[in-house]
Amino acid sequence: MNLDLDPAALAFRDEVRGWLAANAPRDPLPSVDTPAGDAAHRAWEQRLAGAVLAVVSWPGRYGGRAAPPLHTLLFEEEYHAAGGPVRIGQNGLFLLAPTLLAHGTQEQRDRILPPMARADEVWAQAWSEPEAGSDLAAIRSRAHRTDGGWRLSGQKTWSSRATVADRAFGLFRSDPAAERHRGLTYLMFDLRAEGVTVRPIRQLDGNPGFAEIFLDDVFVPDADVIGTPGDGWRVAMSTAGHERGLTLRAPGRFVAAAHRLVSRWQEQPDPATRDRVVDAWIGAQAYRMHAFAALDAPPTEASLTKLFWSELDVSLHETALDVLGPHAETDPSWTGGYLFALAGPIYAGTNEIQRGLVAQRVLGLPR
Amino acid sequence: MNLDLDPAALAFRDEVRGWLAANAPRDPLPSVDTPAGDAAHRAWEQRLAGAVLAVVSWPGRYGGRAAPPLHTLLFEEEYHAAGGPVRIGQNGLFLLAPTLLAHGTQEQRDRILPPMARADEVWAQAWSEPEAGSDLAAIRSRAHRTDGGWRLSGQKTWSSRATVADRAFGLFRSDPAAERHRGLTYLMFDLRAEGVTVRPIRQLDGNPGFAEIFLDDVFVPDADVIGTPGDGWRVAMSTAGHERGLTLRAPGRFVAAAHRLVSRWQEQPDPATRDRVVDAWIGAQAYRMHAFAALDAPPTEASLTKLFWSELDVSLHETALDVLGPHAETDPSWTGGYLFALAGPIYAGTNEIQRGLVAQRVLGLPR
Amino acid sequence: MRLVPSVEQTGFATTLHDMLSAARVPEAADSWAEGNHGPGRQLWTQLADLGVTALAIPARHGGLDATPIDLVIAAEELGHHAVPGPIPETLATVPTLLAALTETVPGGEAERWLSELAAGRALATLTAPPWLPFAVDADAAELVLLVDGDAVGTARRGTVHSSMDRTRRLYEVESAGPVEICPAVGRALDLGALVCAAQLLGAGRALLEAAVAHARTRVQFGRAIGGFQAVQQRLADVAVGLEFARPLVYAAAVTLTPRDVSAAKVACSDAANRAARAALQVHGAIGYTQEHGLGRWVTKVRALSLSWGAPADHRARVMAELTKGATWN
Amino acid sequence: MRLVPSVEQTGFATTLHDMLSAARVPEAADSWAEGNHGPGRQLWTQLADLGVTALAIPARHGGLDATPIDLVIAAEELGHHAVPGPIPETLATVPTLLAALTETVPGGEAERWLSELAAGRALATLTAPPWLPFAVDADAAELVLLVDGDAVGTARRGTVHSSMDRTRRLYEVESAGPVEICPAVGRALDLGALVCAAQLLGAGRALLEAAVAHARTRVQFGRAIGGFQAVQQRLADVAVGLEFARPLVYAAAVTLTPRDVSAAKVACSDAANRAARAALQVHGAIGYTQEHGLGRWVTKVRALSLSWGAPADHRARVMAELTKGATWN
Repeated sequence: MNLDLDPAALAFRDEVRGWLAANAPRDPLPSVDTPAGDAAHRAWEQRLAGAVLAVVSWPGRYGGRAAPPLHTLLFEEEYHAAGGPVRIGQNGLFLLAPTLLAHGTQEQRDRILPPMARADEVWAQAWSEPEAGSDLAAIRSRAHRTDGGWRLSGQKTWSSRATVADRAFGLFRSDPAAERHRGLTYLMFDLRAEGVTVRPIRQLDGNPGFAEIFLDDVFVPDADVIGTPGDGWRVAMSTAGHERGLTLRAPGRFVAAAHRLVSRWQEQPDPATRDRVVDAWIGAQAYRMHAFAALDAPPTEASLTKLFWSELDVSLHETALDVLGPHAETDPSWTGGYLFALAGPIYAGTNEIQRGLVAQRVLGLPR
Repeated sequence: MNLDLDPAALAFRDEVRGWLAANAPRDPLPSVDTPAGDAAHRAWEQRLAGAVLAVVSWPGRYGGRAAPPLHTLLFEEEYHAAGGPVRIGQNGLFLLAPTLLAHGTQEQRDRILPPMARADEVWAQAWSEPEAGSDLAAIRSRAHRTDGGWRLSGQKTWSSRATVADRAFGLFRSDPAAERHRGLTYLMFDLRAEGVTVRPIRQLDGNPGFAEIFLDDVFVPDADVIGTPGDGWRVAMSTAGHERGLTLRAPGRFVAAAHRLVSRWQEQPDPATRDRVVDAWIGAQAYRMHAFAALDAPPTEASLTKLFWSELDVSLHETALDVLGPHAETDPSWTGGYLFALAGPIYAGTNEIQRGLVAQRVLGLPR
Repeated sequence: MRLVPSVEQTGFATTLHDMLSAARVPEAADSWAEGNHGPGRQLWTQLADLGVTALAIPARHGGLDATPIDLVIAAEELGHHAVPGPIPETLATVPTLLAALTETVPGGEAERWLSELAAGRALATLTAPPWLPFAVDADAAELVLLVDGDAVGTARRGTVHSSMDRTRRLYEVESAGPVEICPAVGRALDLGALVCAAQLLGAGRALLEAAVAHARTRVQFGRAIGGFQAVQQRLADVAVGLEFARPLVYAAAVTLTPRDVSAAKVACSDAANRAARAALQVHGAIGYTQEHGLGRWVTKVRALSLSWGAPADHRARVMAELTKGATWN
Repeated sequence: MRLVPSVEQTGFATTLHDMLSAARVPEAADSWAEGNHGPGRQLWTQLADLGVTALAIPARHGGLDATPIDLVIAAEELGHHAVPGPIPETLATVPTLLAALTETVPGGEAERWLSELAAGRALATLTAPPWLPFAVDADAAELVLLVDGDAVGTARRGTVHSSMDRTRRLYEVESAGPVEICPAVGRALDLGALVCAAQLLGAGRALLEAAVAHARTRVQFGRAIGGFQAVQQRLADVAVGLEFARPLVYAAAVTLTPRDVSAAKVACSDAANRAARAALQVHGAIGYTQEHGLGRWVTKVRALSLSWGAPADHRARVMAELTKGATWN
């Protein structure tokens, strides 16, 4: 397709493509959730940051180049096409940073964003709790007021990257008398602080992925509250939109996967699987065109987007396994992708909840 | 497959196959919901009855041959394989008759079943009402007590065959003070009685199919109440099971359709549609084997069966349309079958309701 | 590159929607189905008054020289209202063929037909196997063409077939005169398939709107059925399908490549058929009646998805394009 | 023809279920995954004590000469408990091959191996491309065969691959001795595929049971999630899929035709994978952890559905059988 890009966009894309061709690792890095992988991924992020490519959309003072959203999409396409490594800083970059840019103080932005961009500080998210899966408002972890700050107690779970990260962010109940969405405060805390215990959770295939975080009277200074105490729900919702929507699941990721699938199909073209391979490509292309269209349109309900990419990811990988047939079982790139895809319809609000939100918010059906 | 049939079953199957080969109409009869079709279908039923094949499972005194359930399955397989006409009497044969055999008086059986078997009397069902679609308990049509019988008033709808039928059966609210499932009475009435108006409803493709029945103070004698007055819900539920289950959707029907689909595919074998054609055949075969297994097993929840055949019917016909491609649009046998299939997940209790019943009754999930 | 309509284009869609909402389309469609094209032709005159029939026609032949984006915006609205008639044929394919023929054979019949079409005085239809084995509504069209490879000529009606969509009568045709070689056949058919995709998108949207409206008012088991999770989950999936089919239509209107046109046709067929099944299921038996009118969309969606290249044809073409070694942008 | 288990067969399934429920299968599977086969072999000894390993072995070699129906009943229960080890290989395919070889080569090694297998003292595995490109658990098996066309011989282990199912280690193998021509290869592989189908059916049932149990107790938004319609609708579909896959397994056990075995394998793969997705979705994140144990079935179901002939292979075979002009009964 003739993307009809303006000269600046074309120049940017060429720069990214060229830089990745010269710099992206040839071989996969070790798993990001291992010590070796942690170091390798941080080193990679520093190289990206050195080329001012870690966070192209951010203002220059935080490590970006204030590029327009189109450039972010182009960057992601090139990054995934080049098979770039998992972004170890993704929780911070795509979840916390937008919240800080919207609700943080200038002091917080200046203190937190630059080391985040260089992966000097890696962030974990601490949203879920054992009894509050998709029901985020059922949070029980507590923040008690104390001199100059807060003391956190409780348990968080399904925290991605927590085994290797430096810091984490999440919601805590600061007013135990308030119900559900009220009385929650958005706080950042140090994963190496006294009173914090991190326990890794192995995924169903035996690989590490998430972790539990136990908090026992952990001190957090007032400077690490985002927004107003008690107003955490509203603050968090802006981040939740980002999680469901584009930023964690860039179209380039699916386009790259669809192209790999088409190439694999072409090695032994079986007409019986052709249409499903085509559908995977069409789905990725639809998601991509939707993202391009969104640059010129009012924001779409994030639930629509989350439903689309998460179901696309599962069907794309199921198709890949069927294309590979008995050889799929021994191909960790596709089986790993398949298992990862299965988590998509679950996390960041299950797809059942997202469909309810679409029905009620987009279609206007009764609650 | 070696069906391993006993000699009696083999002899029966051969008899049916031979008789149908000699007697089944070569060309389709006119639509059953037209006067010409009405006459042709009644004549056909009389020939079937003459060969004692109309109702093989019924006792001899009503026109059957007391054949075991296996023979009914075999009859249906042969009937559909031979492309036998729609059974004009199906509402009576498959819905009312089981109810009469379970709950009717001997007088009712002797009076009603023999002419039903010969299609001298054709029956329509009168279950639904405009405000009571899948919510059968919301029935508003009334039965007022009067000397020696009842007077019926109200409106019934989605009544199949009502434009050509002689009589109808349905539930009426005999105790207006009772709530929902209580206070309903199961009654039979004459469609040509004073006060009855039948208005045909055209289906979405313009063909006739259903009718509305308006009842204005229609007299019904006590002899035409089935079971105890006020106990109609319980009486009807036995029939509802039959409607959802096997009797209206014999496996032979789907097996015959799947074979037609395989044959059509074979004319221009496109590998891209092969797997879906195979899945249609597997589905029909699964339904068939399930029915054979059911002969030796305790009864299955009828909702499971209804869900399976209705979704199978839709996907089988969608597959057929895709196999035919642009020529499907002008092939009324497949497009008609497709539109008919679309009604399957709706009538006799929508599939949403059936899934709820499976979840609650079979799986034991909370109501 | 813009993949969303401009303010002017959105305004045009609204104007069209308002006109069609007031124009008694269901009655016109019913007459059309019975072979009385009068009310339908009046509707087409109204469409011509708004410029719809002139969109794809060059200015020098009385047309508007509009972009394919304008065309898909109009087509989506025609699909939204289930307007009867040979829409991709009259709005896109035949004008494109004729315009190309005026270049190779100046001063011929093609010029006159372009003016007639632009003014809404004529309808056009065609066959172009394998995508279009039949000429739809050839009894209503003043101009019937037969496309065979890159040869184009006029045709006369032969055997007629009925469709499950009562408003569509499908004609076999035979050649009725000399043929011309036309270099624009590929583009003309792609534009037709794209217009058909946009019609499907609009019809899918109408089906979703009808289902939502019904679900908000229909009470069963003591509450509006739109409050039941089973209904909400299903309609949400329909909304997702339509939301992500639309950008493919706009992208194909920008590029007009075979790959992108086919992707749009596949996605719109799937999304619209999913909408049809869900709408019918949510309506229950009432939607199954001719009287209710939902069937106008249900039957049209299935007919259009099989026409202008069935989904299998377009999927095959997407794969052919993807694997022929071109870049993947 | 009986397509439902007899009272004795149901009793056998219950006995097996009770034994496996008490036998700490999850711990044995975890050890197996880490390469320690001890607890798993103890489990297999218990299975042998119940006669499971002797089912497909002729009485003259110490076996039970049981019917394929007995075999699928046992296999369903092994799948239900996600027992580790080369199940179709040891229970069905290798015994069938060996029994046929004892006819052509009496007094050979095959007889000894049959006794070992019947007694549960040996496990067996094999490769048989294209259905089985790898020999599963060849590190745990005393007997490793290589089937190539109708030639059968012993094999030695080569490169090992890991599976998404942690308990399965997949070995490339190479020939390790002379080969014999075996007339029973087709039947032996069909029996293996059928046993695999039955395992999938049992695993699907376990996944549905786990999802139902979780849905009844897990509270979200103030109520047990099993009361939500979205959960109920999905689990009902799973129940339908399993309900209608089972008769195909029994029918294939009666006929052992390629067509019926392939239909059973396709239906059980689909039903079990649908159960896996639904179970994972109902469990949410907890099901995604190794600790919870649901993943033992989720990963095994996907691995087994790709093994013993992937769904595409079996669908191709069903169509080949349907269109080769045989009768359709």
